[in-house]
Amino acid sequence: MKNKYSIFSLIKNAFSHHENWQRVWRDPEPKKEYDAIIIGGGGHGLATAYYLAKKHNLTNIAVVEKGWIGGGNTGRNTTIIRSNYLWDASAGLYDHALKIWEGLSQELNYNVMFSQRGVMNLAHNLQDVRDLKRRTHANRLNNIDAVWLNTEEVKKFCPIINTSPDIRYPVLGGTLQRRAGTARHDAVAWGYARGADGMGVDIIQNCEVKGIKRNGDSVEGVETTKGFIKTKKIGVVAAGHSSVIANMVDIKLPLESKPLQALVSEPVKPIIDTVVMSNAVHAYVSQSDKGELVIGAGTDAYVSYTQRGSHDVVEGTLKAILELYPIFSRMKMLRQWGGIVDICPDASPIISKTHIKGLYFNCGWGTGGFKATPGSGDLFAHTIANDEPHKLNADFNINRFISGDLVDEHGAAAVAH
Amino acid sequence: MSKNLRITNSKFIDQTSRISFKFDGKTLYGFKGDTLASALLANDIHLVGRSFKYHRPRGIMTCGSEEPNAIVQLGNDSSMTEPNTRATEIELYEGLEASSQNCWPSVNFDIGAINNFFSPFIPAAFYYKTFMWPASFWEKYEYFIRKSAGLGKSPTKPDKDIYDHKYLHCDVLIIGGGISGIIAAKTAAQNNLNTVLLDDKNNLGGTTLFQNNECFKINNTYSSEWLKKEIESLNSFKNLTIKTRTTLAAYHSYNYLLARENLTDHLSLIEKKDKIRQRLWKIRAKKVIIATGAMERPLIFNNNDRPGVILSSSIKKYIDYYGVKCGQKISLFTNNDTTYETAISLNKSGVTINSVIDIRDKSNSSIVKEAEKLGIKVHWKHTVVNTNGYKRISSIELMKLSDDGAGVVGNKSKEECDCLGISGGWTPRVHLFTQSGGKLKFRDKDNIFLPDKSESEQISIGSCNGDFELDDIIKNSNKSIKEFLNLNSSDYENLEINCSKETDKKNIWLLPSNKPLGKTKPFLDFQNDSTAKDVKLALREGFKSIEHVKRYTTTGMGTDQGKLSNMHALGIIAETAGVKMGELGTTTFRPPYTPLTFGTIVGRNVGEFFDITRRTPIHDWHVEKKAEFENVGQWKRAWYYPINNESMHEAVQREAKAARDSAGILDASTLGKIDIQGSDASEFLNRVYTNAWSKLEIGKCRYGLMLNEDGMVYDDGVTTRLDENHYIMTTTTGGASNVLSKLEDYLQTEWPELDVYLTSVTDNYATVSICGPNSKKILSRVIPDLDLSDKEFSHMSFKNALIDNIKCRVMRISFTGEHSYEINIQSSYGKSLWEKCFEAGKEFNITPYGTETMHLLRAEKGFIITGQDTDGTITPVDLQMDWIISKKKYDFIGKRSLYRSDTIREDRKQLVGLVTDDPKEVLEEGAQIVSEANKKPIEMVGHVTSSYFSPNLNKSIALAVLKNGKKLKGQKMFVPMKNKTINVTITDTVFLDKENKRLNA
Amino acid sequence: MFLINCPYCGERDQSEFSAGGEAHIVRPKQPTELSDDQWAEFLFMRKNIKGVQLERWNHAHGCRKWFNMVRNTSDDKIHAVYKMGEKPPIK
Amino acid sequence: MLNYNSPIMDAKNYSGIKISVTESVIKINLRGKNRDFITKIGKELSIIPPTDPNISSGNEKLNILWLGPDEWLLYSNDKIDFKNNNSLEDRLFDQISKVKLGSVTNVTDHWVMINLKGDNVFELLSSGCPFNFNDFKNSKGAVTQTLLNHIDVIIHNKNINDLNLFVRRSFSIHLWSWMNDSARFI
Repeated sequence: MKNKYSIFSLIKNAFSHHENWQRVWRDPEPKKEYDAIIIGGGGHGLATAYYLAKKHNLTNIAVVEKGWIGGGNTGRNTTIIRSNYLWDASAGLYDHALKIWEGLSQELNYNVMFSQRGVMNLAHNLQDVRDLKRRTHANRLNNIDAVWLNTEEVKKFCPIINTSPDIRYPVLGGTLQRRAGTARHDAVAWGYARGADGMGVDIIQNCEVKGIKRNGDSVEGVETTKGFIKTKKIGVVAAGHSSVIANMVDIKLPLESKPLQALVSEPVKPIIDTVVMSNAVHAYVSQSDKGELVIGAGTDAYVSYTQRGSHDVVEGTLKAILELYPIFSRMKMLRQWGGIVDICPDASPIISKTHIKGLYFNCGWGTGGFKATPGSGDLFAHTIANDEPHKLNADFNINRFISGDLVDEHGAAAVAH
Repeated sequence: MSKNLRITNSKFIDQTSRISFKFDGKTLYGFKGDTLASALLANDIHLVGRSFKYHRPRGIMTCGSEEPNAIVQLGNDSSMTEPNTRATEIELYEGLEASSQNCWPSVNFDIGAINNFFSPFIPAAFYYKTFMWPASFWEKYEYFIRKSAGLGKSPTKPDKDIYDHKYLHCDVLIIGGGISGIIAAKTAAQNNLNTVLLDDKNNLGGTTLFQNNECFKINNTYSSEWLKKEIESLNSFKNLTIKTRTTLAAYHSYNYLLARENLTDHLSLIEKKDKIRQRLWKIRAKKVIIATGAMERPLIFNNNDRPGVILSSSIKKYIDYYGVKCGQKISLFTNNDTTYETAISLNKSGVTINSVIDIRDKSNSSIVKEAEKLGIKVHWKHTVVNTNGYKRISSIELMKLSDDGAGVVGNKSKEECDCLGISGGWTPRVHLFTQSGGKLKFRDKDNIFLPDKSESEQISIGSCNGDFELDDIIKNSNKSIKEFLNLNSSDYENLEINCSKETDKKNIWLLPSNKPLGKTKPFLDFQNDSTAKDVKLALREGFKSIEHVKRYTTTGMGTDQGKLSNMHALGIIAETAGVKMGELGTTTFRPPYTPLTFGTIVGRNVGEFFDITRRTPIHDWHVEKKAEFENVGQWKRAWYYPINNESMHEAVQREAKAARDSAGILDASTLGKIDIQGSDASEFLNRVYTNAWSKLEIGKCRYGLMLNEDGMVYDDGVTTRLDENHYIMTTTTGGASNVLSKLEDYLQTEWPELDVYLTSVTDNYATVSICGPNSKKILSRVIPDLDLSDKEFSHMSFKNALIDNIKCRVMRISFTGEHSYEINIQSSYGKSLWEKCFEAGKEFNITPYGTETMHLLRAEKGFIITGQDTDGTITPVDLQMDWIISKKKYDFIGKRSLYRSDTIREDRKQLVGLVTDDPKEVLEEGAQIVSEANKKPIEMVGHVTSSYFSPNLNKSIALAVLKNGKKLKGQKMFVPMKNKTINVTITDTVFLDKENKRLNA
Repeated sequence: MFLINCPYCGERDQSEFSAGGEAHIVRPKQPTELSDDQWAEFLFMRKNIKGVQLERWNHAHGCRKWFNMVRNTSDDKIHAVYKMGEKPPIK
Repeated sequence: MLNYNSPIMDAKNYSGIKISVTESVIKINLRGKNRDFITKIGKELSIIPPTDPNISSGNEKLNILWLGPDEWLLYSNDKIDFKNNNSLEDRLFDQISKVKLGSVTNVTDHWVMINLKGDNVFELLSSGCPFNFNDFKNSKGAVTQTLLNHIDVIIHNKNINDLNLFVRRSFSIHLWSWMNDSARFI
């Protein structure tokens, strides 16, 4: 078990000039065989391992990561956490996650800085209003805290938004989920890694999966850059690279991996103390504890694994930011980057068994996976351990694309008259 | 009292034009050509800011974009102030006001400095390990963390400045106007290539511009003299564009580059007015030559962060270029030759140099000999182990290095000084190269990362390519330029170059001290306060990857993006982890190279130009009539027409009533219109719509429903057969462009065999829709010679007509359920036609109505609006429109999906009507529906898609999608609102005139 | 921003084009004959290749023609473009 | 009586640039795939529609712009009076569409034609257009379809520094005011 982190441990270690801290996780060589292997050392993968060990006593397991843990979308997203989704299935899934977030720092004894500063979604046209109200009503009846704010209330809640009726797409109102907020993305990966490692899970970095060995229609192990590892259960949590793994076993997934970009400004003193999202004009913004404005841009329409997107997407996003926050015009972009997001046709994830025994997929989170990390890990662990989905992820199986029972979270398409 | 440290012989500073400015409220003076930094130094001000975490006093450390410390708030006007600007880059202008950041109450006395005393308890990433108890307290902890974090302050009012964009296409783009960039520019220009040369400074020449040292000569003149002539010669080329004050921000794939040109930041407040502040150049270059030079490295030793500790080459620039002495008793600390150039320059200007502390055992280069000749004292094989002084360095402590360089030996000696120049060697600026996707290689000789291979059409030349000696720079640059541009010769073949060559090299990433590491503060990232200790802590805790160490310690994540700190961080990681730096690799350099103003990225696409506004030909009329407008996609549509300050509700009720009682008129010009011609036009329509088209007679209209391939309703509209092979299709306003490209897609890729041509004519026609019992009378006055009898002109048919000799198409179709006509006329006559109809309708009280009333009227009749009553999850069957799905047709877009196991389910959500028990109670659109009032948890069985108070039925009506709704007609349901539950009854979707009497009235 | 060589108009900036996803997924001629699985295969399932991929692009703001592209999705390098109906050039 | 209304009735002068709207020139969209289409058009108008991309053909009365391998835009140089002239469209429709050679569509009011004249016209375009005009500039008769400040446009190089720009009518006012805003800074 790990030493407990606290203010006292900090003081204690100060006297030895912090030279006696233990490793947050070991750096083991892979064993010959594991009871289960998780492919992908991102937040979802590490969380899956953590809950497999914690709730299902599967401790002889490994997480294999081709790079460094948390280096994919976990470390590249805008850290927005909310659960105000439209459909019952989604609401159940994301609120399950949100409930875990609320106690995660304590559970992991690692401060993931979950900050419930609220997430506000703005409406800019009449169909937006209908869609967001519909969502708010659904949330309320699903016991998810969500309130509708009129334009004045929006202004009151976040005074720096330009709510003038004269702008191109005036703010007609918005929904607010107060329990929603942000967290420190790296800490989530590190905290779960520390927790899992403490229970004996092997976290193996710089270990790329090259192939999956099958015997008939069940899995036997994975070929990696560190050799063959035997196992009967494989959980694939490879986000943008899910299809790459799937292609190893000739499975086609309903996924496209596209570039998603984000950027931060230079750090400034507190200026916006909540998260504001606007789908219609596409501007998401919050401010990190460090003081940087964290801004999410959109995806490009083409498949790419380069972690680079096109400049027009960034320009379009900042255009929208200045439309809603003209005071940010003199702020400066410090850093921009891209991630690879695996997107499902219905904008909902897949947490599912496959027709191959012992092979499970957790993917398709698109642009919104970070918020689900704890819930996704918990439910995927359950699915792997019991070879059966939990009721909360039953609807998110692969077969829905065959039967047509999609969980379409796009909401209304173009407003039409 | 601050003393003047200005010497008089600088050619680059106009000492006749004095400029006054304010720093921290104090009025000071500088000269034209100064930067804020050089002006402050001239006033003997070093302390300019406080560090991010420990709030330690910090001073100016460099003379360029890599500055980590001298970050100031520029201006104090709430709309024009700018946070986190680098004093080393701000050109001085009359009226400039700047202030220190991240300190309170003042930079001289900063409460936050208390953190410095707590520093033992707050090592790297301490915050992950605490603030967890009690859970509910995080919000409070976070409040204080946030308050103490951040650097400058955001403006609080909108920016008044203007920004602009320009596209630029060239044969050769050269980034950097130093000696190699200038050689490249001239060579390219001489060969008639369309050439562009960028430099971020206000003049060309780089550091050679002020290199007046005997040891560096070209053709027997100072290298500076030689270069000046070259620069002058550039003016003669018409095909060469030179942009100074222009920083290359981002290098994207396919040689697409973004550069920021600074147009007014250096001008006085008056001169700035109404000019474009910054312009973003979007450059597409056939070939790119990177000549961005190198950055000097600091040295990492105990307390290396005090104000007065400055990079040695910056001290040289301050004295040689700005004519400013950084101190009066200066010590220099180095591991390489370039510091001796600084020593010689200082010596020439009469500045006292205590000594040069050099970690090397010796050096035999000519420049070192020259320095020693001038009597400059050198401590070979020594290191600085500590510095003293709080707000300004006052002395240094030095000791002899052990032979292996791992420790120090002998006695400590002290040297009084007011400035310490440090130099840890040089780092090529490879940022742009890596941004473009280029891979780096490591050179052990001098521990640098160099450009290796690159995919794109580009080369790096000069010191950004690892050439540091004058002769190598010129010879190698010339060679690679010729190869890159395929040239046989250039002007730079046989130059006579004399320069001092560095003979001895030695590098120690973390210099040893007489104290244990734990008791020292050797800073790596000066802005984020991360030390060598922090990096070692991260490694100890198992953070192996560079990216992990960077994120865990925040090294290199400040506003300078680690320009100074990265190499040493890597060095220390490699050393501690015992791996070769080459194998370790680097962290990725992400764009932009230096922070880029949001306003610049957005350009003039703000306010009016944030997004396109589309207007109908009749728009002005609506404006004159004080209509309220609704945004529909990019269109402005008249929403309703309030008269003598009616509320929206009142206006809509009036309009809706008038339309059914007598006549209403609607501007329907925004509907998408696609002209379809070709011998397979009918077959094409059969494939794209759910219903059958072959049998539609010429002159008749038909409503069509278009699906996605997944079977969900996508778009709808009326299509008219104008001729045997000629149709005109209408689409929804929002769907118009998507429908056209979707149809083009099918034609070009799936059905190329079809002889069909699609042409958008949306903008070609204005569409005036007249409805109501009197519409026929009105139309007969507008087009007297058109036979409007039901026999001649029945519902769902069309006629060509002439109005005042202008061709137009008249359709008798209805979206309101009323007898109504749509007149399509070429847009130029739309407004006139509208007015004509309005005139003709006056005696029938013809009433203009907007989109809101249109919605209401069609809802009374149970007509759907795709996108409102459908949401991409609704099939035609769900809409109870089975009648529109042709059973005969073999196939159409989306057909197969209608027969999947889930889409054939009987209990899907289906479109129904709702009436409230209380007819006055209007449901909220989006409200959810449940089957039992007080059951918990409540299962939601559907939601309200459209809801209005109908003035014609004098009751509230609504459309909804409801689970199994088809079968539930007549049943009660409940709509639970926040504070009440509304009882509703499920009805048919048609509320008014089920028998369609009015259509033919 | 890519520089795309439209087979009809020549080299143009990426902003003039729209991407249409994986190429050579032919719409079944007889959809009604297919099982739900086979239909879903056509409708939703994609190779989503990391590496050289054949994909569809449309010169939406130019000649409005659809065409195919050979592009490496792991470095965005465009190897070739070819017209609809033509065979993909050897990768 | 019906009156003609142009969305923009204006002409503006800036340093080295004059922008003005040319009203009521007839514009017809032509589509066709095979030879017979080309020859038929040639016969009817005594102009051969260009089959090479990005160019135009024409005479003193008419211009035919290449829009794509099977699409062209025909427009007249002179204003015409719509109240007694649709002959050209009807004639072509009968000769082409009726006999299944292709399609003929009147797009006279779909497009608004803006004329740009002066040494700085390309300066103006470069502030919102990703297209590379370096060669286009000097080739009389050149045609391109591209984006100008995110709006689809067709640009016809009539003469050195004398361009006709076509923009869809509903976008024209927006583009017009953007052009005027841009021209201020040239």
